[in-house]
Amino acid sequence: MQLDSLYQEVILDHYKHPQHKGLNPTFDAQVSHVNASCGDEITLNIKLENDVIESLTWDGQGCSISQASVSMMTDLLIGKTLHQASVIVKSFSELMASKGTSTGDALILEDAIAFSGVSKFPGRIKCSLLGWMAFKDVSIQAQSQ
Amino acid sequence: MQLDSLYQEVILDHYKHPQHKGLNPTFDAQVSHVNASCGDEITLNIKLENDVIESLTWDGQGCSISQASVSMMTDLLIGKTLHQASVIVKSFSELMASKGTSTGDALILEDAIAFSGVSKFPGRIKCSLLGWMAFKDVSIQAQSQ
Amino acid sequence: MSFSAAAIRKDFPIFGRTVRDGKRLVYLDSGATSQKPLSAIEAESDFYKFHNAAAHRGVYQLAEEATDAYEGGRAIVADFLMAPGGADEIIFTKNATESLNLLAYAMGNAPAGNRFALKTGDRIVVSEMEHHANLIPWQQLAVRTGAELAWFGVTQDGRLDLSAIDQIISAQTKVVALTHQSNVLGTINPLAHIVARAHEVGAVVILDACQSVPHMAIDIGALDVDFLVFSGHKTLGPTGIGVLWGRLKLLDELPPFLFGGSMIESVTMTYATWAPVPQKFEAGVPNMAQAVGLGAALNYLTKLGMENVFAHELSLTGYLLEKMMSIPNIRLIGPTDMNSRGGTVSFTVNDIHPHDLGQFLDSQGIAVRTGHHCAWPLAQRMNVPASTRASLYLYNDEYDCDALVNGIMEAQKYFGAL
Amino acid sequence: MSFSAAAIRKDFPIFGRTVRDGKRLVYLDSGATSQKPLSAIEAESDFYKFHNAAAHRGVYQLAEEATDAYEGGRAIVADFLMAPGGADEIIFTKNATESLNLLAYAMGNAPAGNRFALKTGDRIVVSEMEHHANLIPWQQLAVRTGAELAWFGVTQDGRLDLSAIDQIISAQTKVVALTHQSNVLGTINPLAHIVARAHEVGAVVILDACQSVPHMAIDIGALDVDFLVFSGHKTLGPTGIGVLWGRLKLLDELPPFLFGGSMIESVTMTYATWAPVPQKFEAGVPNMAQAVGLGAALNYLTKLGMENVFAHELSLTGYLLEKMMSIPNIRLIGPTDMNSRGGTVSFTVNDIHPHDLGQFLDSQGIAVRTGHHCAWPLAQRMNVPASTRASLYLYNDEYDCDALVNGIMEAQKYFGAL
Ligand SMILES: Cc1ncc(COP(=O)(O)O)c(C=O)c1O
Ligand SMILES: Cc1ncc(COP(=O)(O)O)c(C=O)c1O
Repeated sequence: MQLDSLYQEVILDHYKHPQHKGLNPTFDAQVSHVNASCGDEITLNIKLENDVIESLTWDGQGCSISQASVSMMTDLLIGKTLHQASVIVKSFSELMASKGTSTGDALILEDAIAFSGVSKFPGRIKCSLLGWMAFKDVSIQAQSQ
Repeated sequence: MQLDSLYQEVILDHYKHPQHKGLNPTFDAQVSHVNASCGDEITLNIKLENDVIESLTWDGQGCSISQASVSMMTDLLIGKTLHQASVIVKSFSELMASKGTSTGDALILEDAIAFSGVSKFPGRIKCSLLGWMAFKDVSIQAQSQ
Repeated sequence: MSFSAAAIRKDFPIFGRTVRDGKRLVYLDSGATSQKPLSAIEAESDFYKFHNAAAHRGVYQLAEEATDAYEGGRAIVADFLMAPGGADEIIFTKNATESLNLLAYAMGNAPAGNRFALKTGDRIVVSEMEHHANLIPWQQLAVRTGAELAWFGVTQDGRLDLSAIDQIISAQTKVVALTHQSNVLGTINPLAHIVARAHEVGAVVILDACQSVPHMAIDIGALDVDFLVFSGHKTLGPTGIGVLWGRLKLLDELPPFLFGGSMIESVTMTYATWAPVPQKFEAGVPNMAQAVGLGAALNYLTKLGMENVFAHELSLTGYLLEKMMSIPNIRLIGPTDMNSRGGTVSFTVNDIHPHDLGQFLDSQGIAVRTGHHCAWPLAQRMNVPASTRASLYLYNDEYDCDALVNGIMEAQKYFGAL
Repeated sequence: MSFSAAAIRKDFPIFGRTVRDGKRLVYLDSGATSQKPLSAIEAESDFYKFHNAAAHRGVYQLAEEATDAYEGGRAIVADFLMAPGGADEIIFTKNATESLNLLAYAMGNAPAGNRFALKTGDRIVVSEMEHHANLIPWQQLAVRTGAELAWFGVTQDGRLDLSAIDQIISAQTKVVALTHQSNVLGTINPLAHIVARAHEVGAVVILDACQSVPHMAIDIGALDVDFLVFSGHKTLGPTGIGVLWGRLKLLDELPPFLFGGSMIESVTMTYATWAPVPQKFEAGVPNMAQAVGLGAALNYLTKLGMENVFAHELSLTGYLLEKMMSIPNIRLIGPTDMNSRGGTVSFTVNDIHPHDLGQFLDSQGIAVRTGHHCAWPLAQRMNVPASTRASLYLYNDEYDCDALVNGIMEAQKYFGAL
């Protein structure tokens, strides 16, 4: 069943057990992004230690894809430098634009290569990018402080 | 040739030799009507003697149909009572709405039955009615003075 | 006449195809846009193939034919709505959204003294169940003119709260803009009382009939509203066409909205005057082929009989509601009985996010809508940021309803642990 | 590649019919609306038959297909215009008239501080050869904002009078709205000089490209204008669709026009925020099938090559002009040479009223336009209350030109004594 390529085990896992959910009260920058077409929303905040992402926490509501994606993203990015993070974000964005033709770089994306199936569903790409767009935004804001 | 049913001899005659063209400087009411889709325009004024149309003169520019129609109309209506005029106007309007199915009431419309051919050309009905609409308007204005 | 959805489906080419690897198309999103019968599709393409020219603008045969075809569409719409003033009361727009914006902008253009001119202290009344298209234009008009926006609330069971009607439709109210049938709840609003109160204070009533014109017989004279809008694409017709109906006298007084060719009487470099209604509101070369297609679509409905269409949908909705309510952990958003409601059914299932439910249903060939359905304030009011919506139309049948119910129960298994 | 109008005509179903008792259709009114190739007609009807659903709004297969089809149309338009910022710079409207009104109303919505906000002392510049669609919206915006309307005059031979360009495009000028090619005179306006001066004073340039996009290759980046509009129906495409192109940065700053579904980011009962461009400007269910049809029409043109289309029209126009000037008592309205002009030829013949001439030509199967061609101030300027217009396109050939010339001479005989 094609649906299983969308709802991979690891995605549903993150949905049921979201990581780093609950906003850290201390942060350098905080943003809220919504997906206007379905009402999903995510608030994300970041704390930097020099160039390193010390804390990345979030709250929100939405579908399994948007919630699992932001959960996995926080797992991936915490502890990375902003430069390392930007490489990961770029790799994930490319995976989502691949329309199912790419399986993703497991060295960079780790578990998040599970989203390669999502890239075949044009209606869900926005969902999986919601958290990542918020990260781009919040990291710029944190740096410009 | 079907065109000849539109451009009847008597219509082209009136176009070349318009009757009552040139505005009478004394009048009870005066109106200007335009046909926005082709730019034709007619100014019409009226002078009543009690209930009788004593003078009905006009000026304007436009196609053969609009000009011949107003010319014939003035010929027909001058000297008539307003009630008689309204019967003639009604008869002419009905003829124009007939889509070529009526030949017109020669007793009422006299030469203007030549316009029965025009009623087959939907694009020209507005032209032939321009003067008559102006008459409806100017006669109401003259009465309300 | 016996009404057969199966026979009707044969008239719609799209039901000849399958989705998701050979599955029957279970189309339950007619509230967003309807499918089209071949007769409407071909009316539009035949216009291009045989009669295409600029209506109202040429002296040649094709232009006459195009004008007849376009004005013929207008006459069909007038008959369909039983417009008391005939075809001159019908204005073609691009969709219902434009129709509503037309009204709001035209009122904003009204000079002081015009009956539509709004000022500080005046009031515009809407409701909490409006589609964004019948809310934001009025928010904006209120900001521009200084008028105040007020609204009817919605009760927990999805009905208009009319308990304070005489306060909400105050003496200062100039406009009451209301949906006929909610595109989320399925609720059909009780108009008589509201219209009577609006007219008592001298307000005009604007009816958003997007979700009623496609589904029930409309007699505008009987409704006694002042303006009405709907969309062609939800009424078996083409995309790119909407309708604004208004009382002739009011359309005469209303200033124009879009400016350009065909809507003028005379023009100089600094000044212009306007053509009579309906031309005054139709600037530029019109959506001729779409008006022709819409005419054919309405003729298709008329031939079936709108009473029959409505009866079919009501009976199907009753069937669906009963089956749905037997599913555990389902919450219906909107009336659960058949009293004053149409065939739009919104719901949530367990904690399954509507987007995920919709995706699962799609894998079964079932097309539903998920999200806030362009009625975000209503979603907030009902405390459901997103829901799933199934909306029925003449081509749906019990098989479709059963497929939905089964699909929901399968989804519960698939996302079982959630 | 050899360019054959005869072969092209075979792609257009309408040329399979005859008019006025079996006469060949000599269609010389493409300036009003063009005919449509079968590929564009079928792209539109195939959308309804196989892929119809509400774009951007559903999670199911049909909705994905509809979204792809609609956005595919947008990408084709962006390529056709060589839009520097890509598909996000393309906004679909219902016709060019709406595109121009969108700009004027959106500027009218701009709050103080926004670069598009106009106030007393600001200036909007147009020309005396504008179509009503590119004149009246600016007249109205000027009245609403207190800005002043100024314009370029037209010379006796039908060219823009640019002698006072530095005074007319004054330091106060915020908007210059100009036609690329006159729909009456055929004149192609010299943009480089005007655009440079406009940008020098910080004004935006809006190009009405209704009569150029269908006929010549456009490279928006090279034109260096800020906004551009055209109509689908004049470009071999469906009715009910127009285009607005704008620089992405400017579209970002421009406030929205129509309010409703799909153009929002978030909504409460009293307040709304907007989606990013292009959605911000596309409220309601869009004209999806028409965008698909327009895409197919532009693909048809691209396959032929716009350079070839333009070359064909220029050579045909030269042919026609030469023949026309040999007719006694004909007066051409507009340039009589081929320097910077396209295939639109307006004229008067003796004292024969254009309406009568057009009627006569119709009886010969020849379709021309008569009247003021929605450019009344230009008619006044040229001192011809009405004229007859023949406009050429890719499917016309020398036979059509000969038919027109013969028809005019026959008409002179028919109305001989006039
Ligand atoms: C130069 C020009 N501008 C604007 C328009 C308006 O286009 P539309 O009627 O398709 O909106 C036209 C055509 O009518 C035109 O020729
Ligand atoms: C109740 C209601 N009003 C307005 C609209 C807007 O219609 P459209 O998008 O066709 O303009 C819709 C449909 O989307 C609707 O359901």
